[in-house]
Amino acid sequence: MAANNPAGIDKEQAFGMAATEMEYRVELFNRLAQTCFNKCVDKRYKEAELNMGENSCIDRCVSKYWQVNGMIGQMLSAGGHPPM
Amino acid sequence: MAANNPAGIDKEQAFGMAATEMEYRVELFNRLAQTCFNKCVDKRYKEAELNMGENSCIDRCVSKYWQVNGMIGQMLSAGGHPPM
Amino acid sequence: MAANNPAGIDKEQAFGMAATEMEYRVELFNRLAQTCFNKCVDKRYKEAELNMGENSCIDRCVSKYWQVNGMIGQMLSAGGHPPM
Amino acid sequence: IDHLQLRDSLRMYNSLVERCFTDCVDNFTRKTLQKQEETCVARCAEKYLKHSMRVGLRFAELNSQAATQD
Amino acid sequence: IDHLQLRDSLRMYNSLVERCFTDCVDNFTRKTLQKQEETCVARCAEKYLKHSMRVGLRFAELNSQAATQD
Amino acid sequence: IDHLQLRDSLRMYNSLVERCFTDCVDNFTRKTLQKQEETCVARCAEKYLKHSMRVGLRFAELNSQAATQD
Repeated sequence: MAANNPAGIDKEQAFGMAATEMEYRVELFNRLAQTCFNKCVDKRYKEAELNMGENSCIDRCVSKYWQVNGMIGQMLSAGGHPPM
Repeated sequence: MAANNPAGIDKEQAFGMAATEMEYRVELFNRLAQTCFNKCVDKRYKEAELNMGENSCIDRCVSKYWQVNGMIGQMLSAGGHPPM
Repeated sequence: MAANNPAGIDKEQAFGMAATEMEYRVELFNRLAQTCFNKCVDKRYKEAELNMGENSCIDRCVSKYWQVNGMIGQMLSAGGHPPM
Repeated sequence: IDHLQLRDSLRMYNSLVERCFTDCVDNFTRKTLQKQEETCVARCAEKYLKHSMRVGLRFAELNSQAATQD
Repeated sequence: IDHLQLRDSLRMYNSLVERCFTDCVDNFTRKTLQKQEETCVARCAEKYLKHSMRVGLRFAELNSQAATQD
Repeated sequence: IDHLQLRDSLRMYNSLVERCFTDCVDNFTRKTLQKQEETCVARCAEKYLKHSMRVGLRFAELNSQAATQD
């Protein structure tokens, strides 16, 4: 059936690619969130609010994580490596 | 084809939900097991048996983990948050 | 539709098994790589090369991880346990 | 797609529970949560959610900046 | 569903191997396991399996209690 | 299968980024990477990739030995 309808395959492949891309972003977000929580948040939990120091640490942490992500991405594509 | 048979879609969706639910429980179990192993079991492995202290620690650990799971679930639904 | 074509089911099942097997190997590889990186590589990153000590540590680490994997596999099948 | 989102929510829920349990519960002489453990878990969960929201906002900003540059 | 179960078993198998390797093997001056490392791995695996079974039992009890309350 | 491979590459990419960020970045008084953090990240990524390749080679050898013994 698919053989008679190549467009059908493309759709499925496109869907697969989009799902993979989304999975990648979700994982990037989760790792970033975990890592910045570890680096910035006081684990004694003396209060339920993030204080000012924690908030600005989080902002900078996200920004730096993003830069590291971009930097390594460039290294890999420049080196002619596939992503890994 | 699916458009002519809405019941077919529901079945697939129901299957997808059941798989997601099962995945959730498996992950809950795995995290609970890992966490309680870390909290309760002596890592020097002087013997192959769990001793009495380890066994009762495990039982209490499972019980408390279950309570924390329920407590956070309630917090989230009470706060009008979706699960996250 | 599948009911009229049992061969179709087998193919799908075989594909599912192969995917599961591949997933298992990928995960084995990833855990092994992470673990040996933790055990063998100096995290101060004073240079971009692996030195001789790191390289031979990695080779031995892979070899020992492989043995542990085999040993536990045998224990489980000998004990009549299913893999877990 | 919908149930992918549900799956991701449930994963984050699981990781929130694990994190707050690990950070707040260390005493296994009883089988029910003590008051102070409950307080700790509640604060931890709040903080974690606020943290997630903040990271989500910053992440979205960076994503949309990147999209504009393309 | 069957092969989901197989997948979960294989994942637990992988995590058992990683755990016991990490806890028991720390010497990389040779490329084969030493006797004492083998003993440690064997005990670790036994303990881990017994632990998993116990947790499984307790977990099932709590699940069925929760189901009764609904 | 192709997109399973893509997925695995992206996962390894994510874990490489997390590892090098965690090991190299610890100062959050500024929002851009410092020179020394960049150097550290670059070396870390190189080392990680070389490590992965070496492990991949050894792993393939062991796999093919195992296949021969069957």
